Amino acid sequence: MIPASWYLILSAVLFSLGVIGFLIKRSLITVFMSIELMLNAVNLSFVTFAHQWHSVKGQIFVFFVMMVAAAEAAVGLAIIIAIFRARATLNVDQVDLMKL
Amino acid sequence: MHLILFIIFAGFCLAGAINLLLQTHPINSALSLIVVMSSLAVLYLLLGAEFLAIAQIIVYAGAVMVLFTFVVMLLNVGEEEKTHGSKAAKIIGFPAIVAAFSVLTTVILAIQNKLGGVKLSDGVTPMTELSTVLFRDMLLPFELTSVLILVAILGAVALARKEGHR
Amino acid sequence: MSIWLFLLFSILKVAVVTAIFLGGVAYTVLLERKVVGRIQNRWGPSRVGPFGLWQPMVDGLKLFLKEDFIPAGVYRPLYLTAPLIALGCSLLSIAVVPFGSQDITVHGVKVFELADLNIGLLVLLGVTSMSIYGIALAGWSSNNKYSLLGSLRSSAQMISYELALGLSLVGVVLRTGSFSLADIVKAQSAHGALSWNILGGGQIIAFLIYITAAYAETNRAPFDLPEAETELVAGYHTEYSSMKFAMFFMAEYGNMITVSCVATLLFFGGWNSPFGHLFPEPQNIVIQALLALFWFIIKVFFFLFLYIWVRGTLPRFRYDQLMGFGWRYLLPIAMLNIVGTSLVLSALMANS
Amino acid sequence: MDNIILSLILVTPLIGALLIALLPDRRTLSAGVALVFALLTFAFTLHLPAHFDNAKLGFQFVQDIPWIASPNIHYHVGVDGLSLWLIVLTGLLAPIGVLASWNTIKDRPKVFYSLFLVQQTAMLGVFVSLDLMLYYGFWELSLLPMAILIAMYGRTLSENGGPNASLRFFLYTFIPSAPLLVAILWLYAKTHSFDFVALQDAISNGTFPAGALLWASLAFLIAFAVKVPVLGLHGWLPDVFQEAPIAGAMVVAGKLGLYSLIRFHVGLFPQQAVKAAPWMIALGAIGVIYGALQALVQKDFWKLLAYGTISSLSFCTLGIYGATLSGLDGAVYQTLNEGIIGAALFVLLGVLYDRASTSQISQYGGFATRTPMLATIFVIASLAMIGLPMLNGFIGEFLVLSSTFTGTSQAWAITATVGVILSAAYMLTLVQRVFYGQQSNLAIAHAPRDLDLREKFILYPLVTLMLIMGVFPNLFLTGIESGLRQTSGGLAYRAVSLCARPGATCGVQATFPVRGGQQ
Amino acid sequence: MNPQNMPDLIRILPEVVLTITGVLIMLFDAALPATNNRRSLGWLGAVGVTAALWSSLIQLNLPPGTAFYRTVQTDPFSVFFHVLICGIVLASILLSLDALPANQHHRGEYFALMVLGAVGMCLMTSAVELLVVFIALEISSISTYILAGFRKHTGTGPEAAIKYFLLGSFATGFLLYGVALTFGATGTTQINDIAAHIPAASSQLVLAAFALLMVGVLFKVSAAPFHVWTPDVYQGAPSPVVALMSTAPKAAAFALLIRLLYSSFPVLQPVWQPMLWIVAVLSMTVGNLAALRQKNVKRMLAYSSIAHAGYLLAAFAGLGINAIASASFYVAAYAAMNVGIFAVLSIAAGPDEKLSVIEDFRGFLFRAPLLGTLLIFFLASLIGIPFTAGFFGKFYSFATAIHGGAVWLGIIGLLNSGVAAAYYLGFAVKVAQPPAAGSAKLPAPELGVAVGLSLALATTATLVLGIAPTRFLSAAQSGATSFLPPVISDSVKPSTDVPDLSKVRWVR
Repeated sequence: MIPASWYLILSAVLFSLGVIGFLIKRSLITVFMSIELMLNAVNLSFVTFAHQWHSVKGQIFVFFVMMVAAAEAAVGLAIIIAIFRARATLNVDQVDLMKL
Repeated sequence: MHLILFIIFAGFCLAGAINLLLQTHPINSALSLIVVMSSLAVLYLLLGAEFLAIAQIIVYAGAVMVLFTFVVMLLNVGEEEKTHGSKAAKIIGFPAIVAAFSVLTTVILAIQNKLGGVKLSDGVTPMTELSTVLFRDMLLPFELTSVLILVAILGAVALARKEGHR
Repeated sequence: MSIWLFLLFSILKVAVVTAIFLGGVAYTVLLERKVVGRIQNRWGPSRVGPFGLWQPMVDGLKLFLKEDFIPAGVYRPLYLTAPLIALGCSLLSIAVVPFGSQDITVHGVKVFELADLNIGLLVLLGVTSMSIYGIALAGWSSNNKYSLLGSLRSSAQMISYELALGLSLVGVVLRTGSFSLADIVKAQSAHGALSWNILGGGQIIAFLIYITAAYAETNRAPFDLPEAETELVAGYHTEYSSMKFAMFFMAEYGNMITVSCVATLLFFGGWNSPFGHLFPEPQNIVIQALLALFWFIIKVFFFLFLYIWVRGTLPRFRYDQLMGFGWRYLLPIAMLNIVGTSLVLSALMANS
Repeated sequence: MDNIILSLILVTPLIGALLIALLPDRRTLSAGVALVFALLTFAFTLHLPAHFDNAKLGFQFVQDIPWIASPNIHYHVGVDGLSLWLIVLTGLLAPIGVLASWNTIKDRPKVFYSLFLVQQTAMLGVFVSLDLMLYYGFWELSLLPMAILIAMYGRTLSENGGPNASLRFFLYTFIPSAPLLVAILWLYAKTHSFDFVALQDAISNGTFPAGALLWASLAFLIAFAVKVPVLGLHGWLPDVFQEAPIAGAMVVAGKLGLYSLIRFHVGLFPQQAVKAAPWMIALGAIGVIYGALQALVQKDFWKLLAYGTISSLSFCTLGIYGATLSGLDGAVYQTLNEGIIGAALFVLLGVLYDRASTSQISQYGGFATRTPMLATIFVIASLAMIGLPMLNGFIGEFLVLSSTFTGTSQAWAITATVGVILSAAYMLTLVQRVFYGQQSNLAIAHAPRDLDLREKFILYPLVTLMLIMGVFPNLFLTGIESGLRQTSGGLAYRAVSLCARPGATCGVQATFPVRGGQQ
Repeated sequence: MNPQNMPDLIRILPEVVLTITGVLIMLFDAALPATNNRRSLGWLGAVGVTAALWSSLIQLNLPPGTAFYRTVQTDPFSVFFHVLICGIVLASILLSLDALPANQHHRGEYFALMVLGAVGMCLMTSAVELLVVFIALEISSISTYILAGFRKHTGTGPEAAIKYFLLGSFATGFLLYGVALTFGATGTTQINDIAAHIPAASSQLVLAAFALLMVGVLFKVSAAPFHVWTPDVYQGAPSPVVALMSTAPKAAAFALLIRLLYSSFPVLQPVWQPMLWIVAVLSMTVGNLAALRQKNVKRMLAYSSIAHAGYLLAAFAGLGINAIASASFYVAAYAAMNVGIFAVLSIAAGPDEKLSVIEDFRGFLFRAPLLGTLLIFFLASLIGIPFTAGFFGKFYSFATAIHGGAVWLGIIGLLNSGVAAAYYLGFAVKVAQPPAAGSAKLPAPELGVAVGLSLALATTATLVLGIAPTRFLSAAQSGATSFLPPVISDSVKPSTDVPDLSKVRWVR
């Protein structure tokens, strides 16, 4: 038996790594991957909690998150393709026609 | 047994995630992410979520990430250029992440005893229970997903399609 | 039962199944060459051994001994991993396939199945979806435009047809109420061929969709665009030679066998005899097992033959036709099939 | 009639504005419609003095309709002696403004006249509102049309003069109104009422903590002081005078702010007003001098007029915070004067500007020979501004100065009196340099016309009014005084201030009702 | 199925109508010949949205209650937001009918996305199950991501889309983590049930969950410090889309925020009230100061929308249901004027958005008197000039805050609106300034029927909300009463004291 908190900490670590990836990665597509990593980390939390509460709801949530992630991926990649067509680059720092 | 499996696959997860950050070529990052996702699937199995484990493989590793690699290949995205990123993001971002992470970890460790443990013998969530909740209690979100996917398809077509021919 | 015994049996089973499976792959190749030869009014391989039976061995030896050439400019790590992924997935998927009745056990270990999962069908789908990577990465890492085009085509094609494939299985699952392959077979055992899913289960449309989609999934004719010689040299494995090429080759034929097995299990009653209980069941458990294996192999053989037959007779699709067919016809029909099946099932349930 | 007359006054210009907006964009048409509606409004405002009962206590012509239940906002309007003449004045200035703009507004007259009429409604609304929210609404509403008018019809040729003046005007007034709103909301939070009378009650009953009340009163004070403008907060005025179209400029300063000071600062917060009074008196007295001195050195006559206005408005401040009844009377009277004289001077200078296309005083000279009528009226208006007896300016200034001298502070009164002398200096210098002396090149080159019919039509009534107000001040003062005594809290304020002074009797409170209210 | 014996479908009738409309649009889109200009689809969408609006009014006749196994709840609150969102979408569709460029690709998809996005937005306001909230949020977000990128031939269009998309998904990650922790702490994701379980839960976990949820939600409403996406997205997206996405998804997100705060985490009020205090002050200050420096009109309005989020959040410093009512009212007021101003901008700038900088609008009033007047009118409303929606919204919000004791918040807020007046008025003045002497005469923009309708809708709403807000106010207030205790929980009586939290008092 291992404590459920290990799973949760793993999830937190993965989530943080995802956030770090979001900040340091310089290619739009890897930035997007970092977001997927974050979602996966959250899913792990959900499953752990579902296990802990003996409730199926957590698992159902994960299932829906997957669906949403799939939909998001379709749209996100479509946008990435569009931007590549318009700008011929995926570098975050070069996609800056509008400066903050 | 459980401990060994957990350590192995958690290790894979972490290694994959870190590798995702370190790799400069998108395709390598994508493959690292696939490793993370597949290892997560195993962890789900350990937690008794059999259906989710396989759904994770089918949906994430098998569909979403294929899409990613597909796009990387289609656009022939090269190595990431090492440009200086936004300084502000780093200066504010990293301490924030570290702080948030430590807070989360403290919280989790603080409630460790409440949470209990995970055993291999805990059993697997039966599919029937899963489907009861999914198709009865969660009927509305389930139906709603169809709208979501419809929107996504519409959008993907509208954005990715080259103009000039309808 | 001790865990060690379980491990021992499992390793044994894996070894046997892998050996048989690889042998099956080798002889499927021979079968194909022979049958296609006949279709094209020629002999096929006939020189090595009686009826050319040693031909696969010789082929294997040749591939093994050829120079393992790695072109310059390939992305090595992925170039090397890709064939492994392809073959690995192909071998993995056979693990959940039961070849015979579950009731036959030795020391509590089921003889005819490597892994008994109650979501076996989903695992199959999962492995299938992972197998795309082998091809996709192979094409991309080869740094060759034909390879890349082949692999792009292949990924797109596999994603597109995977949907129809998955949906075609839903009818069967609905009827059985389980994802376990063994359960699915059991549900078809009542009245012989009449209760098979393809007939009594009313899943003939699902079967047709399945078989079409499966051909596309395995990149076989008439959907073999990813490796269309006339357009793309050899598609994704243009740059591969020797054993690495052989791995792709083995993966493809391995997939064919798996697909045939699954078709047998899902639609043709698995190891059940088509005559049901017309004839009395033999009492001897060994004979029983062998009989089941016989029926199973016969059916799988039939599907392999069908594969080859189709390849020998049908022309190749054009790429847009391929995609159009998948999305515009196959997918909606598969959905209608699900709707129809569930309506009928609920009506039946309401009556009983 | 009596109970809807105020609504009628408010709605008439608005209807006019709408009508103009719907009609085609033609100069005479728009201006004509605007004139008709302005005159109509003026006619309605005349109803008020005709039926106003000087003897009656409290607000008259009251209309009180619940508007929004929560927060508790009422459409509550009413008039007392304080606001009575201000309303009439506003009504009078509207047709004059329209006439004054008749020829000068050529581009998009539709926008101009509709905004002008909306502005008219807003100003009238400020004078009649008895619900603080309603009041605040009109107060803010009066800003935007004016700002837009200044931006659209900036008079100088400089590229961004109009827009800059407009922005400055708006921000100067708008930003202080933020604390004002907070103060109003704070009052509301405690009492659940925006009603002027109810709040006056609540404040005098000590519902509020004194410390916070001081801050609230300060918020009121600053918001109004900017609008007057009191010295130190006058930064927007010269620019606006220089840029605003004449019809706008003549109404922008003075009466709104001064009225609000009396009604809502002094009236609501008598005790706090007493605390502020020394400062305000000082500012007022110094303002008189400062404005006059500034006016003396201006080269541009719009700016001269601006500083002159600051100077004469400072009299009003002085009068209000001098805390004597006659001082308040004088302040209100001076406010009316300022409206009339300022309007007249604006029109006159506008005529000059129209003839010679420059506002540099040095360019003028010897205009009197060519434009005798213009010169005459200009001199009369200037004398009124200076405060010559028999003209209206005298009454106001005299009341303020005398009451300050006797009731408040002799030193400040003397300071202010110096300002009066200075005002004579700058006004007469202006007259001298523009109309007399050697004929300038300008006068020769442009051969300026004398006043035409339209201009006479504008100016004669104003001059007449200056004379009437100078000769028969009681015609107006009775009403004003009754208003101040009875309703606006002015007396409560005076009572407080008297009590605050050592050795004073506090008996006044017993003689008059300390605060007004609907009996 | 549910206690009132009401067919569950009626409870989601507007969403059903919207979905059907969206699907119909797509079907007709496929059926129409390629050369068709597809205006009919827009009209179809408009009719569908109107029907949805009407059908959500029908829900008022129902007793408040839940449906679909307690995943949606219709009450006056949800109806208020349904009507609001449908109104916004209606105006945006009408606007798009005339403002889309003639060569716009995928018109059918465009309208379908607007209508289907509305499904998500509407459902967000009535969902009481975090799962439904999540999916509805994704529907609304994804459709707006796509719409933001519709000018894909320009460089900025896809850039806006990708920035919106990445940052939006990033925020969704946080929101989801918050949901996960909430689930972990309480064992439920039913919004109304959470409150009852909080006392038994670990307070640290609840706090962490709440913080993460807030990050996600505040991101969606573009409150500082989670606002960085707003300017770029507004600038790059087509103006008609900005009209939609600056208002409708925000309205939905605010509805969600209100539900979370008052249904799920009322116990944490001592925590969230000061937190929102800070966020409100930060939002308005950052938004206004940044807006002052902008030259691009859409960027300026983007920053101003951040500031407006701040004004709105100020309402939460107020007490009880008044805070909800004033926040709801502010959302409506902001929606009315912002849709209006973007409607004017998109017509003024034309389909190619030629006029982008404030300087470009010089003399616009002289060029197009009606549009110019409307532009100034909406700007006046944004400033908060009385007798416009903006004034009353701001007034009500700050009145509530001050009533709740947050006098400083009121002062800061109103001073901020003074600062804001500077740039709004700067723009208005530019519009009113006579055109430069040598400037080329641009033709006056044309005003179509559809856009006229949309402008009329926005103008009327802005005026009515400013002059006769009583009806809307009482609607908002009756919506707010949905949060009175009996509805909050029907299973377990919520206890209101969490010992270690109630002591927390930061700023007041």
